[in-house]
Amino acid sequence: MDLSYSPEEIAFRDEVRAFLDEKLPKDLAEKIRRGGHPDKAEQEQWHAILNVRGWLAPNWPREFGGAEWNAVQRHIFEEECAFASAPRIVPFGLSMLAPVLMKFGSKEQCGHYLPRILDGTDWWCQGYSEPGAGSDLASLKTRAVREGDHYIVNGQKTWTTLGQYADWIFCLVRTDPNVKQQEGISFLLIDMNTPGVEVRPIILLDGTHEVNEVWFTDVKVPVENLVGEENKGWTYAKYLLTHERTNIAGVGFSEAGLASVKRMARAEMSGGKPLAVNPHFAARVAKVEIDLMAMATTNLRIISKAAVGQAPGVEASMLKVKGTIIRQEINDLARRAAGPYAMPFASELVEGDNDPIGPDYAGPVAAKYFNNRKLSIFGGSNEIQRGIIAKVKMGG
Amino acid sequence: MDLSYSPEEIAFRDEVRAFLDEKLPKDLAEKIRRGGHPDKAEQEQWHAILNVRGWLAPNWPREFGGAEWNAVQRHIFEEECAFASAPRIVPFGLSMLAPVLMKFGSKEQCGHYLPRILDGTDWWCQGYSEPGAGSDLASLKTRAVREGDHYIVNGQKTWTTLGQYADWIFCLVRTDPNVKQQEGISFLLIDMNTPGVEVRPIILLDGTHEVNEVWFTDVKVPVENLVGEENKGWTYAKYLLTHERTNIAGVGFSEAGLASVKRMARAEMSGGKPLAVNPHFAARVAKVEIDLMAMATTNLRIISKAAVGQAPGVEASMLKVKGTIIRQEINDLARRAAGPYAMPFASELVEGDNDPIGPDYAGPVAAKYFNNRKLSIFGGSNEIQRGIIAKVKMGG
Amino acid sequence: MNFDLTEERQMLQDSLRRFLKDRYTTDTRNRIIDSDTGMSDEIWTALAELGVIGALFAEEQGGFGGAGFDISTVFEELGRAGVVEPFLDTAILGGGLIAALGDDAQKQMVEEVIGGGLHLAFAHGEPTSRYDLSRVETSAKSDGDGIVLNGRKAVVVNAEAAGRIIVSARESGDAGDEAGISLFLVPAGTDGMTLRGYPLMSGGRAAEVTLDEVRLPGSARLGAAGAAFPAIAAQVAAANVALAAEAMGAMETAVELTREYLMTRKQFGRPIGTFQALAHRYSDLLIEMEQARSAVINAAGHFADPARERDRHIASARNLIGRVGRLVAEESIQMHGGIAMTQEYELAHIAKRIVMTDHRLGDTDYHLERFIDLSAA
Amino acid sequence: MNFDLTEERQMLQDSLRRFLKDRYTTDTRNRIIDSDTGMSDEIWTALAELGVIGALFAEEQGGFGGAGFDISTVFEELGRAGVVEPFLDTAILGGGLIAALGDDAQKQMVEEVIGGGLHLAFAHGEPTSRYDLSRVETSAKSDGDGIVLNGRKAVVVNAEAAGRIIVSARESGDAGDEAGISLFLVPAGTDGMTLRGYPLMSGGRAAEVTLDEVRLPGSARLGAAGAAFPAIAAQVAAANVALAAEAMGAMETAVELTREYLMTRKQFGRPIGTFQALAHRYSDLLIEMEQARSAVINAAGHFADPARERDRHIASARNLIGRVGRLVAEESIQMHGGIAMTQEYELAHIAKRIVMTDHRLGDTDYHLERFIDLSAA
Repeated sequence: MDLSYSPEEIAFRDEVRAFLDEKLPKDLAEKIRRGGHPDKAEQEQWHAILNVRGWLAPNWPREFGGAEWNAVQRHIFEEECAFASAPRIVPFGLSMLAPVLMKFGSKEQCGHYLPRILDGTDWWCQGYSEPGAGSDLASLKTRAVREGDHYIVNGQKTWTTLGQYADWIFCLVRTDPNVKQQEGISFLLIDMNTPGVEVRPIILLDGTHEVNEVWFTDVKVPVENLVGEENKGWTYAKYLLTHERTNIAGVGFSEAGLASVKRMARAEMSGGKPLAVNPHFAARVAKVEIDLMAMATTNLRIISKAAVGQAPGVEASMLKVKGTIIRQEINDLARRAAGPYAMPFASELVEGDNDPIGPDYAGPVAAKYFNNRKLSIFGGSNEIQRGIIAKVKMGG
Repeated sequence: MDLSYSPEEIAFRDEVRAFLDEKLPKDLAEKIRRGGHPDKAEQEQWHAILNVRGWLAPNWPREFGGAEWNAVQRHIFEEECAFASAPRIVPFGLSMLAPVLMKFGSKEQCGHYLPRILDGTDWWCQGYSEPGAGSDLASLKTRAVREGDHYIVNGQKTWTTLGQYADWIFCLVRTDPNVKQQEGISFLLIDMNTPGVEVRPIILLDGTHEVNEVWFTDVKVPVENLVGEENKGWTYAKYLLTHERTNIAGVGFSEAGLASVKRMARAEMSGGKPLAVNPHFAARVAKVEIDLMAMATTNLRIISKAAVGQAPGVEASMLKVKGTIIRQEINDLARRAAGPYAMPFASELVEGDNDPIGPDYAGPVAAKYFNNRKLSIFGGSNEIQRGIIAKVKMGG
Repeated sequence: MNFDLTEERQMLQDSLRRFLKDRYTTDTRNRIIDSDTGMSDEIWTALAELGVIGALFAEEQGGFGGAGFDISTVFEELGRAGVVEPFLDTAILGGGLIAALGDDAQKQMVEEVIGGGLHLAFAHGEPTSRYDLSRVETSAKSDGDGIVLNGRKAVVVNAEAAGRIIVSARESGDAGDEAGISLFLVPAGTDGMTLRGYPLMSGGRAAEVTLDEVRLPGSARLGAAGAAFPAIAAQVAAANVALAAEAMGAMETAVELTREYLMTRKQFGRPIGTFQALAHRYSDLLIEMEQARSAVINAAGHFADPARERDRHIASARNLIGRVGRLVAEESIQMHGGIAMTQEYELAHIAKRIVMTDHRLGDTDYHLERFIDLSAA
Repeated sequence: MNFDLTEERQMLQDSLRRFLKDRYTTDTRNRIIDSDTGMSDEIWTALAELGVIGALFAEEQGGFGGAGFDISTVFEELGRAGVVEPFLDTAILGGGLIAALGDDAQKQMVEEVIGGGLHLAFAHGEPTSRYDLSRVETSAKSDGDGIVLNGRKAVVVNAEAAGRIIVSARESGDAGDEAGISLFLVPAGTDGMTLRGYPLMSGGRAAEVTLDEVRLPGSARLGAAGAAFPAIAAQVAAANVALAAEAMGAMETAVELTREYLMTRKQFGRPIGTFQALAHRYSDLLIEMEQARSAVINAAGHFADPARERDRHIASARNLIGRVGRLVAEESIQMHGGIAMTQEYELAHIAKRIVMTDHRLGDTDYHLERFIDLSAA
């Protein structure tokens, strides 16, 4: 047993830190630190900076322009990015579509799409969820009917994150309605500029626009946009779900969030003393810090297995559940810490250049608390994860 | 809305208090207060004292020698008894069998058994649960086969509380194995002195002997010991379960227990100060006190409905769940409060006259914590109660 | 012992519930939230006519209620419908303080409030006072016959709409002393008082109020100099009964929406409410709702008790409501899934009302500490 | 970064697990608990031969381990099997203190301990000291060349079996001071020392130890006068690693018993583990078990750090293990139902081991406070 990083890993971490220190735009980091969301241009700027360094695609093989890092390196990179308040890398093209293309796509598809993902030509979004499907993903209804060298697509996707920015969408569509649910699904790439594709915003409860409905009305999609074989889409979707869950635990986000809570608690006064020394608040902070210290080690244990090639299975579900519980608890602590100044609805102020109302840390905390309720819902709800864990572990 | 007792109710409470003050044996109360269990003689002594006063059967009609109290009076009595550390009334004959006999039994059965319950001639126990049945009560296997004017009973009951003291047992037995589970069950009264009845102790995890297995091997039971009709036993059992759940919330026990925790916390020193002012311990106590204050009002709300004749339905299940959670939490607090002196295994010391090890309050707390895990398991587990609540309340 | 509402309160509850169900739909309410003023004058007037404000004042104050159960009855219904109009600020806090401390001339305003014609705001909290009621640094200095106020007030709900803002200021003592605090009626637009308004996370509006050499006549003072604290504590107690009841009403809606959703939404071919894990968690919500209801009853029922006992029950209720409220809001969202995350769905607003209650007049931990202090022998 | 056990520790773990599975059955263990001495000499000797005690001491102390992961590896297995024999008291506390402070003559005893031939006990806690390590009121007064002890020691585990009892006593300072505390080796049967023995709730035995004018030669002192506290703190840290690991091992057994029960026990015609509510709660236990395992790894892995950092990780682990332990014990019993309430079922003992750990060397709240104090900048 050895809980510390190897000299090589420490050198890598220092390299990442130096890079972030030099290349991450200060104003962008400050915006993220204050709870803001990067706009499209800012997001693309950051992707471009990473791409120049060859770090935009940590998990891609070098032959495609990736960094080919192992799990420990990826973890170090993600943790340092979280601490530096870097924008998240938008994962849809880079971490979700790309691995599917590399594994199941044609040589032509890889040659065409992968470079455009890296250089930012194409912004991708994901078309999995449908209204009425929820956690029962395979019950999807969007139909694709082959007509000559095209599919005609009709239906509706929902919860499409950042679909308003996207050039392309990868979709699960039903190509055979007469077989068992999972067996009639195909994996299709659709140009968002095709006539009949419509994006409608969904405003979330904190007032943000980050997800969308995407409607398809007689959308013509060339058959060469099919990935792999027709009616095998479910296999590809599952591959994506099980093999590309990086940063599931969100340790870096939690650590950065907890550090922020502690700063707030030192600044806030309660009964004439800093909130940080209020025993009830201190107990809440301590408990979540203790939970996080343990989870960080669990995460490293799983990562160090992954680094030597053991794919995380049910452990990923465990990290998802505990990781979201901890992140949401930290969001709750931030909300509490802000006191009455959590009340202003400040999202437009955070985005713009207005002076904050109250202390600058207070503005985004309530919005973030509400927004991050999604963590335990989207991406396979915690209920689904618990079901998976029980099924696998009870064996029988 | 009026949260206070009426003048009549206050007068009744004072009457109960005066009675307990005068008639409850001091040494017995002290034993109970210190966590001891009354032995058979002590239990019978207390029953006799109550019977002289006409208060042994609070829910019986006056014609059978009961007090015929309404729900509020019963609640007041139970609460005062808990505060005074009176032994619990053993419920099997008085609150469980008796109502079934009054409702479904013959005139002869009522005339014979009820007076003997009141005067202590017969100590009853309950033969419902069987090994392997658990919460699925109706799957019982104990068989009663009619042969002439007798039933021949074979099988096994378990979790029979205080069966080691009992003269009689009322049992659910299967009289028709060829119909649906619930339809072949009968309600039978069995003399424990009949040949073939064997009582085997079950020692619980805290070392106490309060439950037993009862084995039946070719036990001859006269047919006149059948209550009501053959194969209708499930109806009678359900009547018992739904109509005789008094003191489900255990408010009095919780209030007495919490008062005891507070006394302990004032006496225990932690870091040079009373544990009572330690903010973390104080927070635990305050939370459970707040929960208890609310539950006490919920309890009174339901009782005041019951007092005007509205039978509590699903509310009883709610009280059961919350009541046991609160009682168990108080048991946990008592264990914590005692510190290292919770460690001695002191049950024989509590029972006897030995000096306690450490403060006298510390002896029973760990045993009680473990023993009272039963609260959420026996008498319809909290899982069963949650299922009932959801089923009833979701309507549909 | 009697847990039934009086006939009058039952009627008020019924008519209020009916009115809000018909007129205060999700769409209407969301349009109100998006409006410039963050409230609807039409709704305000209609509710005033229904007697909502009058029910919050005692007969001798010109109303027909004012008891704990009047407050809880009204606010439970306001909470159930997710009403964002500032009854708490104009009536309970503003009107209540004038009724408690005002002279005859000042008390005229209570009548206006009851009629729905006057809005008030209570500018008490300051940028660093958090939930501490006695931490007042805003100063009031006598200057001849007049008074000069200087200071800053934080998150003053309904300040922009208020015809009068009731400002607390210190005439003597140190920040943290209960003695020395006075209240002043400051008309909207008074020189030296500036408002920076903004919308609130759960609807309605507030403002940062800056007082820079604000000159007032001596007659602007409410009650005796430096002696306002007991009245502030009493009206804050009333406001806490209201907040507890309002959150409880909102929680009822959350649980009812969850019930409907669990019964109608199907996954894997059956209503999701038939999945045992969700069914049991739903049961836990119902159990805790009974706790919440009882906590509000206790707070309302002990409202007329001596201050210490009153405040102990109120702290108890706000702590319990805070804990159960968070559970109900989070579990309701979780059991709904994504739909509950969308602004247009009723639960989104209701959940925000429940959770953001925790930021007014003391959060869950603050009230736990209060309870511990007030319970100490 | 490497989370694999070394080959030596893996072998120790394997042989220990195999031995205990074969030889330390529920029946055997329950007979041991019911015996007069509350332990088995045969098991003790066999485990000493397997190297269980030697693994707890460093090479320079005569053992072949002594690192955090040695302690955690051994105690996880002892916990898994619910072992009641007092390795914590004889080896970690007793032997550890002698190894840390003893002179050459005294250190001879460590060899005896490692060989399994000597029992020790650490008489430190007092009737009102609770978990406070520095609150020592027992006094040690010099009398010529000798020392006289007076005082009372509470819940001294393994006192009756111990050939030597290590008694802490104050030579200077006030109760609560870290400075001024010394340790003395008191042979069993010394005049003036009386033991009142009793069994413990979770197995094994302890005693109340009264010291009434106990006269010792100066050579009975371990280390320098009044300077024992750092060594006490270090051995208590080791004991806390052991307790955390032991509880974690016991929790593994509880969860595994629960898994087996959920899969085999049928109700309403199907294994109860297929009921979703129980399945989800079982999943939560597994998730928390990973947390518990990581907490033990952190405590063991930081055992050689400077005292403050060491103790912060240890407090963290004991707090987490306390919380998760209670959850695991209570949920395992609840999911089993009545069977888990019976003394003869393995889980009954295992649950008691888990919960009662909370009463040794600091409970969950004590360690939370320690963590807060040690985390403060």
